[in-house]
Amino acid sequence: MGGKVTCTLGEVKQRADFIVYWGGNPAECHPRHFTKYTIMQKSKFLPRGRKDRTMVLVDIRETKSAKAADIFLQVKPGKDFELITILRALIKDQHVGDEQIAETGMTRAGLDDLVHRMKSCKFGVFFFGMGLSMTRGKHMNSAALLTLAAEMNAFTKFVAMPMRGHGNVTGADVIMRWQTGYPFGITFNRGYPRYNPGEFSTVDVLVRGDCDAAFIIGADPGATMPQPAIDHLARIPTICLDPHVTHTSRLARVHITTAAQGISAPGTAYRMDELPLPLKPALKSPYPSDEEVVRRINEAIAKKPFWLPDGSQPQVVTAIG
Amino acid sequence: MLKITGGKVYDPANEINGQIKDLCIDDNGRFVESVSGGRTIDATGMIIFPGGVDVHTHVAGGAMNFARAMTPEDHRRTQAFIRTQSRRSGLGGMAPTTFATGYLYAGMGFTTVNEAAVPVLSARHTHEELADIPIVDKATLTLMANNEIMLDQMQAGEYERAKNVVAWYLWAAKSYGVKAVNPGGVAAWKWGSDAKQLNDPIAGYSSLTPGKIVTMLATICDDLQLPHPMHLHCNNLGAPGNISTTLDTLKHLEGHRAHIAHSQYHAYGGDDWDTMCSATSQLAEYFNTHPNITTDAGAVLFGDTVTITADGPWQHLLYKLTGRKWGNLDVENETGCGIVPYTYRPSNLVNAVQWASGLELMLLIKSPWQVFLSTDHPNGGCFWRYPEIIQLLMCADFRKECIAKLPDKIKNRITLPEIDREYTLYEVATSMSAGPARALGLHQKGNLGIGCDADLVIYEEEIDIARMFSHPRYVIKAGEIVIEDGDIRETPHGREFLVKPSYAPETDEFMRPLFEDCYTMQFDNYPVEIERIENPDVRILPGS
Amino acid sequence: MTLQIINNATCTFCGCVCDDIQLHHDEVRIHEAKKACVLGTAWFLNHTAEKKYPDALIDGKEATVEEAIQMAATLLHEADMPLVYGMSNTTCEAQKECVAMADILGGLLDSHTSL
Amino acid sequence: MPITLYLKQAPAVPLETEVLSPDVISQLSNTEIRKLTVYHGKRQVPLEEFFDVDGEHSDELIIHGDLNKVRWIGRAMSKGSITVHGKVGMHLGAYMKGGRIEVHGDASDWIGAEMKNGFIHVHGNAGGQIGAAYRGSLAGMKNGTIIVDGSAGLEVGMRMRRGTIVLGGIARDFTGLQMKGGTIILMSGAEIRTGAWMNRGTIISLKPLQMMPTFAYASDFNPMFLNVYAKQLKTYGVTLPYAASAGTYQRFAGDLSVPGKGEILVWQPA
Repeated sequence: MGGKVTCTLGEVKQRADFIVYWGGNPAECHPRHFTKYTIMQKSKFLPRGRKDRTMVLVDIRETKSAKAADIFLQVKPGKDFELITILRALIKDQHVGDEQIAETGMTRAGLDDLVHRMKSCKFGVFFFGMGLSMTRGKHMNSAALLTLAAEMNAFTKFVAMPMRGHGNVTGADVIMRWQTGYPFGITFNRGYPRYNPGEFSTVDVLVRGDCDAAFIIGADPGATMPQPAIDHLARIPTICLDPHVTHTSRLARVHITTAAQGISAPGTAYRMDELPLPLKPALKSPYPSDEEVVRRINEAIAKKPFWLPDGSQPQVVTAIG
Repeated sequence: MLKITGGKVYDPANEINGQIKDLCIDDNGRFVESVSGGRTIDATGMIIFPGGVDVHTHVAGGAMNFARAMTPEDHRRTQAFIRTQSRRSGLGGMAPTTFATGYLYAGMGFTTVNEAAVPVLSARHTHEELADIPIVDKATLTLMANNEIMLDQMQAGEYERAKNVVAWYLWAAKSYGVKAVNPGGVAAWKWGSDAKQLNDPIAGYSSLTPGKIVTMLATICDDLQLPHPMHLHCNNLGAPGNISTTLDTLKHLEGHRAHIAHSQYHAYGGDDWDTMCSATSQLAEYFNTHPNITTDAGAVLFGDTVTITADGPWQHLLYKLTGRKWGNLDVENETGCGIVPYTYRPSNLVNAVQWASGLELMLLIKSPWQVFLSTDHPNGGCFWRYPEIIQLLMCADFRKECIAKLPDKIKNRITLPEIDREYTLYEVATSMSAGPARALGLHQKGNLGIGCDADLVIYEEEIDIARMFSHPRYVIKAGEIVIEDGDIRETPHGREFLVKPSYAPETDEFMRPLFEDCYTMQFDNYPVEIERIENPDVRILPGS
Repeated sequence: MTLQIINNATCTFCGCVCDDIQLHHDEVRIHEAKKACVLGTAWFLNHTAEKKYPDALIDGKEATVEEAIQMAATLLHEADMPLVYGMSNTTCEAQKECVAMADILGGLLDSHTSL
Repeated sequence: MPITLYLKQAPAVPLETEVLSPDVISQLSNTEIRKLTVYHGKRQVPLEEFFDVDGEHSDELIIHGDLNKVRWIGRAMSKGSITVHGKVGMHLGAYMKGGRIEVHGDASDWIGAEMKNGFIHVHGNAGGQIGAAYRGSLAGMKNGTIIVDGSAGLEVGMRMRRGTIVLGGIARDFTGLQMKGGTIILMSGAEIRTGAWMNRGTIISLKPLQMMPTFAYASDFNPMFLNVYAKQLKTYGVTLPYAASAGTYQRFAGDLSVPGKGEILVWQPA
């Protein structure tokens, strides 16, 4: 079944002698990743730093990050899942045909070399970006790489980590997990959390028109989502909190300007490896923080009649094993 | 103010064994001699225990939160706590959500829990989760035995420095004590290796052995005068024949206080999985002659659970054995953890031995002041199944029925069938409350005496022991009725216990360069701010 | 004019969340973000403490924060299936309030992760 | 006399109606049926707010209307039948244990998810995750039959353990993902990644497939079991060719990455 095998970034800094970036362009999207956490760092286990580490970049095009890589592997667009699945077979000494390998844009020699390096390193890591997780196959592409990393532990130490973008999206994930058990894609309409990505995930919900009001915070779906989703947001009462007046604000019934996190609002943010860090705002904002505004809205909601009629218990929809 | 009259009181800390006694609670949530006014609960015919204290559980932090993400299938089938006007929703099960954790613990009369494995680096996260666990009071233990900065000091023979480093970390983590997991083994796992022999140097070190770490860390805990001694998860967990490792470890603890975590997992004989058997009588014998050491059972219950431990190598083995999901999270410089969903089956001989071993330890160790109720939640089973264990301890006939369902081959591998001992209510109250509270050094807990925290549980006496312990009539936390007739009445915020040990002032500057070498966050951002702890109860330790 | 300095500040622009930034500011504007990358520098320097936007808008018209809060609560409370979404560019403290909001509303809750 | 329900008002948000199952309804009077609780988003409302109900005391349900926002019809049903005239929403027949569901129209995602047994026939198109495992579950459908005349979406039969899925139209990506057993029959083929990570089980396609690179061509053959299978499928109106005179099946084994012992059979007309 595989699973998820990961670590904090300091482990990579200290130990990783084999670093693969897959479908990501850290040089331009996470500029300090190389210098602060990965290839450029020296450590007691890798005293020569860059010289003691090998970096591989797998992507559909030669981005700026390729310059930093020892090996660049250009995978054909839409073939990441196939390539990772081939690697899963190759590490187990299963035969895969040359023609099949060629369809992914690779050569047998190239993959043999990659597998050899993967197996002979002391500590390997896959970092994967949106080039993997947002292309055809989506979460299955990420699952493929996570599984490959887990399976590599039969040979050596290997971990995998998503290169999360967007500031504190990791924090949302972590908090939802401890408060609801699930990382995203949740409904509380039966009075307790249920989870089903595809059913309760926002793009799907909006495109199908499944919600009749929306509260948007720390995101601008009005600028980034497919048009049918944006159309639905404009149709229903939408409330938007943002430090700026955004595309979403313009289609919303209510916009409230808030202080920017880490600039003028204090608090906590989670790093991509799920470490929480304190924020130290430099400026004082003329606007209230998100935390304050959402809390005040919650207090206002709490004063209204509770949605579950007194004494009623919604039916729980449990799985039937 | 609250007065509870007429109940049969089991208060082992004050040697009260079923006497009828009135209890009075003041507005500060403490027991007092008398009160005037306020509510009176007539507990005539009912049984009164001090609120349960879980000495060893995993309820919050990076590893537990990882387990939640890995087990959506369990969330779907488990108990759901429905939102009310005032109470947050939640999900129970193998890896309950924070709110549900509080409801479930309180629901079976537990009012204090000790989260037994916190890496300093995820301490900030853990405290945030603990703040979202309502009702119960909490403490955390910091994982130290694989911390490379500390290990380097030990390797260099710098005892004082090592001690300062430990003290520095405890305060940085806002923690209550020291947890040692598989000393040296997790550090070795980071190279895909393990540490199984106490006297062999660990991977990456020339002369430092697990045995030396055990002795030094126990000494440090004693010297820092921590209220709870070193809390040790021995090397070689879960492996057939590991009793020799465990006994060897105990030898390294001679003359020290220590708490051995989940000893069931460390009490096996045999040479391999085919010959594995219980070796609990040897271990129990050790405890019976060494009152300086306490332990918790780490009992196993049949059924589904998810195993979470800082013991990464063991988890990789378990993943290979089960072929199911596997999560692993290594934490820089400090530790790591592994997560594998697992089903204990009575038909599986190894599982059957584990099930019997946990109960044997609780029955063979004579003093309930030394062995405490635990499943190492969620590793051996979920904490909300403790009442099932109590039933097994109190009813020899029920135990025999359960043994009869095990495979025939179990004979000669376990000693449980020969044990007739039945726990009394007094012993149960000791093992689930007074004993663990004393071992934790929480003298205001597990104690119905004047001045102590008014945490107690009132049961309606029933023949069905498991039912009785899972359905208290009242649970009272700090004088507030939180559970009444099975309903959650109030969800107050609990306190968090932590210690402030003293360390040499130059420790900060000593730590800084070492820290910057191996960590990726700023030294100054690393310690958890005391303001983040909800209702901190800080014990300042005497200077050394 | 001398600038004030904040050490070990944390940048939340990308998932790296670097916490070693030194910010030089005059209370209105951050003038320098030492150690920050190009993206982080732009992030820090583009914000000001000036009031560039109205406090709140209801149906495109300026409103007070309190009015907007009451309006938001009413609209969300009336809905049969309200959605709480986003939470990328905000603090954990606000995120916790968002989960609480979905919980008390009986609504949908989702983050950018689902995209 | 079957019980007939007519959707009288389109729900604005999803309507969850797991009570629309013979197991719940068969013993109830008309009034009791009308009073059953359904969930319009978070609102608990009586069934009659959305449906007119004719009949009572029957384990045959006939439902009319555009039900594409109506979810969980036939959840965990073990007996009787449900016939839908119109579109139907998600989770139709999920966890089903027995009985029949027939849809004269299109169905949405997750139909027959984790079903144990029973029969579902969708005459129109269906969505994704047919007979699949929900997130995190180890196994999808454990037995039973699902027939979709039209096309289907992603991840059909994901982690299914036993049972049969027949798709008349084309399926999208990841058909038979991580399959553990059972049979998927693709009358019109599928897009990509068919059989990815499959462990055991059989996928039969009557149209050429783009194979995963980790499937190995094994042989051409006309397996005996297909005769038996074809006869059984005939009763559902599905024609599976098997005569050697008409052609052969190319057999591919995989997924090597697991490494699995599944097979994909691709029909090659003579």
